[in-house]
Amino acid sequence: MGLESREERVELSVDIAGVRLKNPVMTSSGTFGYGEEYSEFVDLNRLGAIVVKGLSVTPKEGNPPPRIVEAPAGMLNAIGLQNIGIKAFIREKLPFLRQFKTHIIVNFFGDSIGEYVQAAEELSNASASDGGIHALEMNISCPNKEDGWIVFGTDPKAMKQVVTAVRKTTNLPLIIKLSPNVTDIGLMARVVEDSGADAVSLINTIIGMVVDVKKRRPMLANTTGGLSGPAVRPIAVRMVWEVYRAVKIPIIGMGGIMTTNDALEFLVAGAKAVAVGTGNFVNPLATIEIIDGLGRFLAEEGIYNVNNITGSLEI
Amino acid sequence: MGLESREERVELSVDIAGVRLKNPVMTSSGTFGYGEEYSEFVDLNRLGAIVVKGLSVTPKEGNPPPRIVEAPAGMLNAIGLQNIGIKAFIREKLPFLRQFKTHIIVNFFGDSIGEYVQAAEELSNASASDGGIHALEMNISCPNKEDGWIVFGTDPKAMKQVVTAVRKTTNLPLIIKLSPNVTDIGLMARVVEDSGADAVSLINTIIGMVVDVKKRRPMLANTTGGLSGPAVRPIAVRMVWEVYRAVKIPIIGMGGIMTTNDALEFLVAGAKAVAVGTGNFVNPLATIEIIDGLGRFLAEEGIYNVNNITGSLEI
Amino acid sequence: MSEYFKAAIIDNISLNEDLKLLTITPLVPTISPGAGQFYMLQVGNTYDPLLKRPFSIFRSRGFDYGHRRLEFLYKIRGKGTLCLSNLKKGDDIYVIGPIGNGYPVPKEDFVVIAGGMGIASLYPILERLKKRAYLFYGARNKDELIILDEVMALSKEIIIATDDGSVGQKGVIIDVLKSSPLIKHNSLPVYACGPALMLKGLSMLVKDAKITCYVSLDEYMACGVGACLGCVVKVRSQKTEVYKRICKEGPVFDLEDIVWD
Amino acid sequence: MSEYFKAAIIDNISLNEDLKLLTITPLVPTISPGAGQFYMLQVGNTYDPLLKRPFSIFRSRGFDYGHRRLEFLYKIRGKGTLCLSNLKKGDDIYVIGPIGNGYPVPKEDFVVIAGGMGIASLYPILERLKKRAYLFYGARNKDELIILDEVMALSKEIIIATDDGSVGQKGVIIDVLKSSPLIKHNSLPVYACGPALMLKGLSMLVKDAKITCYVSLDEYMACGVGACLGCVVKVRSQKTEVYKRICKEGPVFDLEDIVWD
Ligand SMILES: Cc1cc2nc3c(=O)[nH]c(=O)nc-3n(C[C@H](O)[C@H](O)[C@H](O)COP(=O)(O)OP(=O)(O)OC[C@H]3O[C@@H](n4cnc5c(N)ncnc54)[C@H](O)[C@@H]3O)c2cc1C
Ligand SMILES: Cc1cc2nc3c(=O)[nH]c(=O)nc-3n(C[C@H](O)[C@H](O)[C@H](O)COP(=O)(O)OP(=O)(O)OC[C@H]3O[C@@H](n4cnc5c(N)ncnc54)[C@H](O)[C@@H]3O)c2cc1C
Ligand SMILES: Cc1cc2nc3c(=O)[nH]c(=O)nc-3n(C[C@H](O)[C@H](O)[C@H](O)COP(=O)(O)O)c2cc1C
Ligand SMILES: Cc1cc2nc3c(=O)[nH]c(=O)nc-3n(C[C@H](O)[C@H](O)[C@H](O)COP(=O)(O)O)c2cc1C
Ligand code: FES
Ligand code: FES
Repeated sequence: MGLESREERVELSVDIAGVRLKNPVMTSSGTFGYGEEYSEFVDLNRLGAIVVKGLSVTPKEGNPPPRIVEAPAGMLNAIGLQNIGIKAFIREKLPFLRQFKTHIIVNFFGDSIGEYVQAAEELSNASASDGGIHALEMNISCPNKEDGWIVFGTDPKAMKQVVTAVRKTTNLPLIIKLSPNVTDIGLMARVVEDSGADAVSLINTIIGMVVDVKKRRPMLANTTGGLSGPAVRPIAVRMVWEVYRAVKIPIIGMGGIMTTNDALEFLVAGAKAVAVGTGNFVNPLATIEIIDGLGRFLAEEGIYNVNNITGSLEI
Repeated sequence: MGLESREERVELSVDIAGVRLKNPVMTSSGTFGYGEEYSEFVDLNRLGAIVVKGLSVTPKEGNPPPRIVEAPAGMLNAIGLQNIGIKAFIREKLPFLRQFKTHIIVNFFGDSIGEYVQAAEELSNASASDGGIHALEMNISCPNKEDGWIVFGTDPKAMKQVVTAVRKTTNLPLIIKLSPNVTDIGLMARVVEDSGADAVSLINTIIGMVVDVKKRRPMLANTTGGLSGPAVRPIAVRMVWEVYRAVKIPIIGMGGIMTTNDALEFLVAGAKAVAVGTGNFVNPLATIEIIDGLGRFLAEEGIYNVNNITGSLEI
Repeated sequence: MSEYFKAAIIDNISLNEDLKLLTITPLVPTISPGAGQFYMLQVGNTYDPLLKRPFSIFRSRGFDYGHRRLEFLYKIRGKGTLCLSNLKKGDDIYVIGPIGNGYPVPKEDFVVIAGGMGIASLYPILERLKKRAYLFYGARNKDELIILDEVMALSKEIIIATDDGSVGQKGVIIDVLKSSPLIKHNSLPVYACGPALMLKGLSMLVKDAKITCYVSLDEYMACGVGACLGCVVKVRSQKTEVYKRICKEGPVFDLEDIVWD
Repeated sequence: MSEYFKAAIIDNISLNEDLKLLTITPLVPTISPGAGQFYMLQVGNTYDPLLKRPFSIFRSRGFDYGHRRLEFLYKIRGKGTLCLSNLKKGDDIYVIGPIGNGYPVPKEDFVVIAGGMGIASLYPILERLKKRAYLFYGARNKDELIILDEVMALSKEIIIATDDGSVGQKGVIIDVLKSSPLIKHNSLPVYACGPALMLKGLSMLVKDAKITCYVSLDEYMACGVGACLGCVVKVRSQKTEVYKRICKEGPVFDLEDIVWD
């Protein structure tokens, strides 16, 4: 049997939190806008899922520029979670996304437990009445302004509270996006699992800073920003592997994925699906090339179901 | 006045933990062997200090190969702290190092509080009798095998215990090398300061993993390794800045320093001195070029004392 | 509409020490760019530099008869442009474009204000309406006025200023503008591209005048397609102030709307 | 002794699809390399790839009369060698070397076992003692036997094996060796360089024979100067087993001492 016909036999679909994705490759939040922006280049129907830019109940203006700066094999961003707000998203962006045969995962955040809950509620209601939202991804790398600005995602207690509260609010599949800025990511994943999450995604960006030494000022108006891109990949892969050994819920792996080989590193380390973030900027067709590449790789290796490669790392 | 004569006026010497270094540029532990290895290329007399490869009371064999693998703009290592042991170091390596007009900082570690204390004791005794050791740098990124293999450097309590114990043992200036694999590096630095350390150095490597997807095995025999090089620099600079705002003791900054500009990022963010690690591999003359470059930069900027640039970041 | 495509480098020649002219030909049929639009160019084959860099279309040729060529005029500034400058004839390069709104094409006489490399972005309108532009061209020195002869031939009048006075008046172009009747007494539309400082200066200058100024802005870009929200500028819009994406809603804005910090 | 120096690329020519010959000339006076020594070559100008890569000296010329040239034969494998292959005539390159102990020069007849690119490392001894070597040369296919004519002219006898049988015997060179009287009944010193699998095979083969085998080992290297302890191999030394640095105590080891895992 030729490689091509073997490729066709490869089963790429995966089940994440009860949602059956046609393949394990999705876009990561904040790097693919609301889907529209890349629709000129990318056939959205081919994607496993689209994760939209993080949304909050009220629109957010975001940080002043400069918001991005390049770093070795990576970039820092301090967008400041600029977004049009959940209502405008539902009204203006969701109808466009509904046209495509892919799954829509809505990333959301808040700056207090109340706001998280309200966001989840509004999204669940919209989904219940008109459909089009297949899962929620909760970004917990935000500070709780009601409780000393402690970042939810770096404090197990705060995390338990907010995840539990949101879990009670929504019946939609709930993915929690973990922050890598922690000592023990496995512990964080366990807390999230115990609080009722259906899946975890990781990693969010790693906090970094670049200094303009002549001006003696940070390059980003926000002082610090989140590092992403190939530079963080070894850290992200390690964290996925730690989380894989810590929890049973499925993992969506991300951090510096640019090629099929990179995606496979995450799958082998324990991810069930992967997301491409910064990679979209470098190569708008990265997701499509990875989907094709996974099929080819699995056929070559005689592994006919992508689920069989998840966690296949031998140590 | 011409630039050259202004360069001569620039004061590059800095005081770290009571040791007066002729300039703020040192080599980082594990990347410069015992000094000998690079003495063919580098005039050791010009360095602010040499930090030698981490030593333990008993020699360590280290990990099986492969021990290193490249990553985007960085590398991972899992040397496994191979070293000849403190006694052999004092006998065989220290006499060579004593010939040079630079300061010798001895990096050491243990796998229990007792071992840390014994190492510090042996090094202090050697220093007291024959000199040649100007400061100790304590690597706390090691697990405590007597207490559940918890890594000293990621647990505030374990860290306090081990630093306090070592502090009691030695009168040598004591630098604690912080692990970046923590949620709050500022907190860690405060614990170390409160436990009597004279200075902190950061960052040690960030734990990462690279997977050989065809073999479904980690590239490193040790599974995970420490990421270093330019890829980690934004993270390291951010951490130095956090520590600078958290403690009063001097900071030695490192992580991905390759050029004068990189070194300046750390100084501006709050470091009093810097260390070059992976950069030595890429350019054996990196340290020398940075020393020269710092003089030039400061002269151009009309800052005649390097201490005045430490922490000069305006936000 | 913009496309993502592969192109081959036809030429990447040095005009002087740090200015180069890059000519590429798309390897697939592509649409032709409008004046003031730009492209995101991949500058190397590794992850360092990682991101594409934005460059204004300087000249496009042959889109009507199929021998498409895109020309970019660029200055070597940092890592990305240095890497770009190392690409050679025959090398492949991935490109996104044409991007952005571009300049509205003037109908009659107009004023052009170019600072340094800003000339690259403005060249297409000079070419489109030959001999209708009053060109104010500022640069650091003679060497930076690389395509002086060409733009002279395309302009109705040209006024030059260099920082060192090596050509034209000594000083910045905004100071020259101050005393020009074209700004004081006229109402010709203005097209400007150059350093932020120049644009800010222009904004002060025309504050009370009734002149429409189209300015093309510069900001770090990651995606170039509106997805990352990285490249924003604050503009007034229906009485509130909002961040707009330079790559999507720009790069050309009405100077009046811009909120300078 | 080794040095850190800048060199200029004289040539970087393709011998076939993935094999190239790099010729560089040091821009400062440098010492001449010994057979089996190697150099760490910078493969690019950015941080990706980051580390230098080790390459055996294949040929060195002109060290006696000042027109120094160093030649390297290399195969494009991954990112680093791909980047190296993009360097062009005239480009500068930073180099550390010569590094390592090298082969002890044989005094009379000797056996050489080369697997693939291993030939590059062994070429200098073939050249030094012309027509004294029994060369066993294994490669994947005909194309990989790039410098066959040259090494044929330098050897006393040559036996070839290719994986696909396109030249010489079909199979791996170790299988050919098995039936050779040179290994079975002789005691000529053996010099070998090639994939780990080949060296392990050799070690099995000569286990009970009284033959001295000098083998050159391969491992990822970061510093190349003995500082990082990255490139180790386990060897027997005074009854214990220790890790030795391939870049410093090697790359050539006595096969007998190596502890295979
Ligand atoms: C829409 C648009 C069109 C452009 N057209 C052209 C053109 O036609 N010709 C040309 O030479 N350049 C043009 N530029 C600028 C060009 O994109 C930058 O010079 C380039 O990205 C610098 O990359 P680098 O890696 O070499 O520099 P870096 O190392 O990133 O930076 C070097 C220096 O340039 C400054 N800089 C870098 N990028 C920008 C930016 N986008 N805005 C402001 N300052 C910056 C940095 O602050 C730094 O001082 C354009 C920019 C935009 C946004
Ligand atoms: C002392 C010494 C001398 C050498 N001499 C030559 C020579 O003359 N000609 C030549 O072509 N090559 C030689 N090599 C091997 C050469 O250094 C590697 O091929 C090169 O470093 C690969 O870099 P890369 O980034 O292209 O490959 P990578 O992307 O790093 O790896 C590509 C593939 O090659 C393998 N690989 C890479 N480096 C090594 C290594 N050091 N040991 C074993 N496997 C490796 C990897 O496992 C992978 O499968 C020598 C190596 C050493 C240690
Ligand atoms: C410009 C930018 C914006 C981002 N915005 C968000 C966001 O709104 N919500 C979120 O959870 N993650 C956000 N992220 C994080 C990414 O989704 C992803 O987790 C991270 O970048 C690591 O993946 P990568 O290296 O492939 O980019 C953003 C990342 C980038 C680069
Ligand atoms: C090969 C290698 C070995 C190292 N060994 C040690 C060590 O023994 N003790 C220690 O405290 N740090 C060790 N480090 C960490 C470095 O000293 C340094 O903190 C880290 O690499 C970050 O700096 P860099 O990016 O400049 O390399 C080692 C790093 C490398 C790359
Ligand atoms: S560069 Fe990404 S939105 Fe403009
Ligand atoms: S490569 Fe560093 S010790 Fe050999």
